Amino acid sequence: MQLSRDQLLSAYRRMRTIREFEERLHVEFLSGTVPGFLHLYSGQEAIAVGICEQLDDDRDYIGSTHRGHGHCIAKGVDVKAMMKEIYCKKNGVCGGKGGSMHIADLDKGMLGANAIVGGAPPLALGAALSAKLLKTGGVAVPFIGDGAANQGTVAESMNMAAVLKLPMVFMFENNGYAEFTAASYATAGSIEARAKAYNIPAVTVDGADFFAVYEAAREAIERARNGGGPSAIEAKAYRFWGHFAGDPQRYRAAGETKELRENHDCLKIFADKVTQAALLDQAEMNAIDVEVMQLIEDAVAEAKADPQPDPESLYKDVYVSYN
Amino acid sequence: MQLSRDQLLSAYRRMRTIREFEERLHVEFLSGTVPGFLHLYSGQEAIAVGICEQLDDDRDYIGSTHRGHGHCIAKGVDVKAMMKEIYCKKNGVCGGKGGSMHIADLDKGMLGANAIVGGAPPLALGAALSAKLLKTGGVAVPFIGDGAANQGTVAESMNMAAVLKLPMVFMFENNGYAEFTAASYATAGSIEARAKAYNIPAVTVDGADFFAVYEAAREAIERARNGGGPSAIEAKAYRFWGHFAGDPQRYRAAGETKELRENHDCLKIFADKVTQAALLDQAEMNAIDVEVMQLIEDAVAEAKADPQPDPESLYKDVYVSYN
Amino acid sequence: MPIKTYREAINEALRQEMEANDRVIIIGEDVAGGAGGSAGGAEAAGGVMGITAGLATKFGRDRVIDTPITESAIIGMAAGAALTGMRPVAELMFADFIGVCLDQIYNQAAKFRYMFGGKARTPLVVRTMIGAGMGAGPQHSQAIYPMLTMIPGLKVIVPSNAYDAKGLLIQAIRDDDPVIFCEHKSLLGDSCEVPDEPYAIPFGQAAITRKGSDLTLVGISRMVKFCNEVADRLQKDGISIEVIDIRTTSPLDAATILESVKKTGRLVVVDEANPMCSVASEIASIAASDAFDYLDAPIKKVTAPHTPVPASPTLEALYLPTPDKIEVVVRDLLEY
Amino acid sequence: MPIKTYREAINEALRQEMEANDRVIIIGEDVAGGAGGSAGGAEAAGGVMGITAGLATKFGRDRVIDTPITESAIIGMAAGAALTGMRPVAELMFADFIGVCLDQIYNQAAKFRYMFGGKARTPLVVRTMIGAGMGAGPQHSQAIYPMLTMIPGLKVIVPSNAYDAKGLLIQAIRDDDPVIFCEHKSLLGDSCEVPDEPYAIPFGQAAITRKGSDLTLVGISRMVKFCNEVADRLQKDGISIEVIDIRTTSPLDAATILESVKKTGRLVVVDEANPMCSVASEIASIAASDAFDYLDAPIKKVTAPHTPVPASPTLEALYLPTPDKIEVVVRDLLEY
Ligand SMILES: Cc1ncc(C[n+]2csc(CCOP(=O)(O)OP(=O)(O)O)c2C)c(N)n1
Ligand SMILES: Cc1ncc(C[n+]2csc(CCOP(=O)(O)OP(=O)(O)O)c2C)c(N)n1
Ligand SMILES: [Mg+2]
Ligand SMILES: [Mg+2]
Repeated sequence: MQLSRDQLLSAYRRMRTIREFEERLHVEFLSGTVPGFLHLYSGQEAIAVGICEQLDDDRDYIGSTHRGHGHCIAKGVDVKAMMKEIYCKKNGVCGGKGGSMHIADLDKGMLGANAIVGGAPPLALGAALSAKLLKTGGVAVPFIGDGAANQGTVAESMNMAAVLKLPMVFMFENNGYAEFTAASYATAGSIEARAKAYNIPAVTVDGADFFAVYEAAREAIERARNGGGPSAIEAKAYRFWGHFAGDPQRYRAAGETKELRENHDCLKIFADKVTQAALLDQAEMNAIDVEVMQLIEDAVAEAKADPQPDPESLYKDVYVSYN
Repeated sequence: MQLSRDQLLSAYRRMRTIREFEERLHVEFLSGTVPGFLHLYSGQEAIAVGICEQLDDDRDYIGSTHRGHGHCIAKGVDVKAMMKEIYCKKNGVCGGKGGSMHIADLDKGMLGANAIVGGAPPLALGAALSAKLLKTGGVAVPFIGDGAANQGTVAESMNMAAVLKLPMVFMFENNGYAEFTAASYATAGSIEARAKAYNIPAVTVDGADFFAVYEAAREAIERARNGGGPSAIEAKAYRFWGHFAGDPQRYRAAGETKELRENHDCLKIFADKVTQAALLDQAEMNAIDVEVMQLIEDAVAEAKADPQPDPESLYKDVYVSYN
Repeated sequence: MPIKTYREAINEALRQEMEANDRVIIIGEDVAGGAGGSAGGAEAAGGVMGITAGLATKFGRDRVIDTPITESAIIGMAAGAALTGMRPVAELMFADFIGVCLDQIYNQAAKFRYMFGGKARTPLVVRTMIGAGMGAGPQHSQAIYPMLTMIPGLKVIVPSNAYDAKGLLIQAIRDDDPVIFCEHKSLLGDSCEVPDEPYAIPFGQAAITRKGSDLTLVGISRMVKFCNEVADRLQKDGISIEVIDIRTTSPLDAATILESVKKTGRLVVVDEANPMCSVASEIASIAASDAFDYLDAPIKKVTAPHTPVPASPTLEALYLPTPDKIEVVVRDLLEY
Repeated sequence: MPIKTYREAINEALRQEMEANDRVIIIGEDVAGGAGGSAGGAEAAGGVMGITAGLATKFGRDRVIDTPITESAIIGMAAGAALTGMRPVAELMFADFIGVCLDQIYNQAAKFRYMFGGKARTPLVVRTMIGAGMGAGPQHSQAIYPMLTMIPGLKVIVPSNAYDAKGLLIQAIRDDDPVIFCEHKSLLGDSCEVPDEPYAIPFGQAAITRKGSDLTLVGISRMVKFCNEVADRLQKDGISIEVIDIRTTSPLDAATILESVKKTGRLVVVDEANPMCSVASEIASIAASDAFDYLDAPIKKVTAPHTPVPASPTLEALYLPTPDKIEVVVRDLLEY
């Protein structure tokens, strides 16, 4: 696996952008300016970015979850349009009608966050089927939490993908919790074994390690593009915040998130690796940090200033044609 | 595993009763006297009987499928009341409102055939939960086809059973086909492996061998009754008829069912084993055959003679109480 | 003009649209049949009712895709394919199976365009078999269209005859919105004149199948046949019934119904579905709101009772609206 | 009398019925919370909205059962347990999730008794959160009760205030039929007088929350609150509105509505659900059939539009019926 400097910088920028986006949203949410429910991706950036850096805008698709901001950013959705959407404003990427839990951008191959746990994997099957039939060489990647792994749709989708040999990568993000319940309680056996039981090649990687995710994803994507059918990756993930912004996290031991931020921060781990290997230097990354901070600052300001959706838009776009 | 002579005779009688019941229904259906859709269990008798002979009427439950007659008979549902039900007559076990695909007898722990593929396993979870909470020592057994194994409800049920350590035996009947599609095409990987991926102990047995099923079931039931949680059995099964009565079976090679009847007939295999081991003699079994033939003959005659349901029954039993 | 059955008309619509556009594909359980079977994998069924017969042989298994029994994955896959460039026709074998895949229709396909701010197009068709009359019992006989009609973002089609079935299915396949196409299992063998060439019938346009002036009788799917029969019977007594076949429950052609009611002053709606929150109730409520001044009599519904569909054919016959039952209500109302 | 919130009233009903009958159990996602967590597995949530708070601590995890995220298995397990001796109260966190578990309600629990010839009892309660008003967007805000009201075999409960919530939930738990209990998320914090002792409110009995003679205003769930507000406003102008809270959509108390309409001659039904095949349409159709002679004006519905629920709070406010919108329709109709 050889990533160019540009690729490394791009990956770092994406991960940092997600982190800043989410950390800032957390603050904004608690101050009461963001409507709806908000699920933050902080801590899991290396997973979305590790795979999406290898996906194309036009032919590759991802299916996301309620925790979808990171997936969007990783897949290249415009950060300012996203922020406006999360504020449910007129110029949001979905015109304010989707919000955080239903944010989508088909132009970027982002099939939507999904407020229905397990909702997206069947849709990803369809994107993979299109790719296969239209011979685009495209790949479809559904992101699936450890909790979602128990939803029947996920099992159905793995079987269907295996039967039809669809070009897919099932990206499981096992962050140890589904809401306030631990995976050790609710997710029996092993996710990797589940995939393998459908004859789907599967590996488990540390989701805080960008390079581990990248490499597993590379193999899986290659297999998919070459007609080898679906693969699965179980990435161990670390959720820095609670289930939603504002969650008091009574199910977690004191200090757990602190420990995660100290020892499993994908950004720190990335920076350590690339500096130790002399691939990037810290100053370059610091420069990116500054740019990203400004971007997020601007995104929030613009989102706040953006107008509310037009009243008539309530009635629009229910159908392409009304008869 | 030691079965007494009485147990062996009982098992043989049950299997033979199912066979006669189904073969006769096939003839009756083709002659046009039976309403609705009919899915015959011929060839799979050793599976239902191999496990149900070890279940109690009052505390153990089974959840069945569209191919449910054999499960009913094995669980002790009255054969005449069943036949009347399949004819949709007034004195049918469900008053003619269920018919073949929805036949049930809660008094015998039979939670219903199910015309929704994958419909029963979640219900069986509930029976197992009742047994666990009421400490009856009871066990719940959902029967699941190789096609049904792909339904999301089945995966969900295995995970739930494992998480809650429910006293269950998932009895998979892999007869190689779901309607007109082969399991080799539609059911990826292995069913046994799927169960194991949920940490559920699982074995694969020859479903034409009553003794193999019996032994696997014995272990699984014992585990369940002792608080060891769920188990799974994948029984290789042999469907002697088409998917439904009248199916032209164009997906099957000529001679396939003939071969199955010759080499995988659980009744023949049972008779050979018990006579070779001098546990029963053929004459005893022949005597049972005669009795069973008469029983089925009477059941059909009585079913045909039974009156249609009362018109008022259309409106009855929608609710226990109407407000 | 050639006479074709409802089944043949549907098959022809599928074949012609598949010929015209290679993005049209069929997805479902045994829509071909025979996959992996010991007979060698040749097309063995063409659907449980033979409706898609011959299509796999003609277009190949890449375009007529047999699936495992996993309706959520089937509908979701079709929806996802629709979102990304294909025009899939998914088959939900029996409409009752909506219970295991509703989410992919209700929360996903139906809402994409709206949630995504108008960017999505989801040219998805779900063909499904509705209705009683075959002794198939409580879980294989339901008329589920009200449950779908209420969902914004879906179009719901209920053809009552072979001619409409062909034209409406062609429209459904060409349409850019998700469409649920409800085929009545007890109409499959019915036949009428059906042109050989492709034609599309626009949605939201009811058909007046009998002109009349004394009473408006609105029917849905198979019930239209019964309504026509009642109109024909009553005509012999000099009673003039106008029969309206709504053809699509969403969009619903309220204008045609209201116009008729304004003329006749009397409305009876016949619906095979259970009574509560039915399309019959919807139509009645529209007339009670928008044609009130023209009504000379109460609005009556003839529907199935608030019970499941019993397996017994005897009870099933009592369950269903029939020409006789409709006639009684109509005659009563005419005397009001 | 003590004042309690809707949330507290529900919690109290659950607690009291669990105390009275140890077969009453709660099943759902995070109904306790904290299972397997690093904090040691103590109750951590009591439901996402805290409605079941304290129950796991009081009754133990055998009776307040946290499950994986698998709604079909949750509802099916509860239905199966109901069939075999327990009285489960399952929680379907947001009613929108009906899409992933409808089969277990629609084809299974609702039909057992009928299909099984009257032998089954299924004392199942499904508690679920409905409605808009919290900016939760298209997949977490729907008013799904029409979809369930149409299903024979189910009872569907839509409490509009804390007093009713307690009494109707106690009835639901004691009832031997499957009951869907719809809690409106925007009512959770509303409070009123709620007695401490257990009491059951029978199903199928609407409440008249305002007596009046000029017009009948029927409301469902949160809309009752708005209807009351409109009645109170108009009273200041000497207009006398009768407000009916239907409390249960199935069984539906048509008698109370008809009696009122026969008195007032005017009917407006307010329903937060989408318009087509709604409970509003059902009620309108009943009045158009059975109170026709008494009607002095068309029957009007005030509902959400035929669109998904937009995420934007601005649009959501436009989506919902409001006292203002209701008042306009009512005033218009009074001038008819
Ligand atoms: C069908 C459905 N059930 C339940 C929920 C409520 N819910 C939202 S997120 C969530 C937990 C998901 O856990 P996981 O899949 O592990 O993802 P994570 O939140 O950890 O990213 C639940 C239960 C839902 N939105 N949809
Ligand atoms: C939800 C659902 N999907 C599809 C069907 C139609 N159907 C009935 S039986 C069957 C095949 C079942 O195959 P399998 O589980 O292997 O059982 P077998 O028929 O072999 O006993 C199908 C597809 C159904 N009844 N329910
Ligand atoms: Mg998780
Ligand atoms: Mg099979």
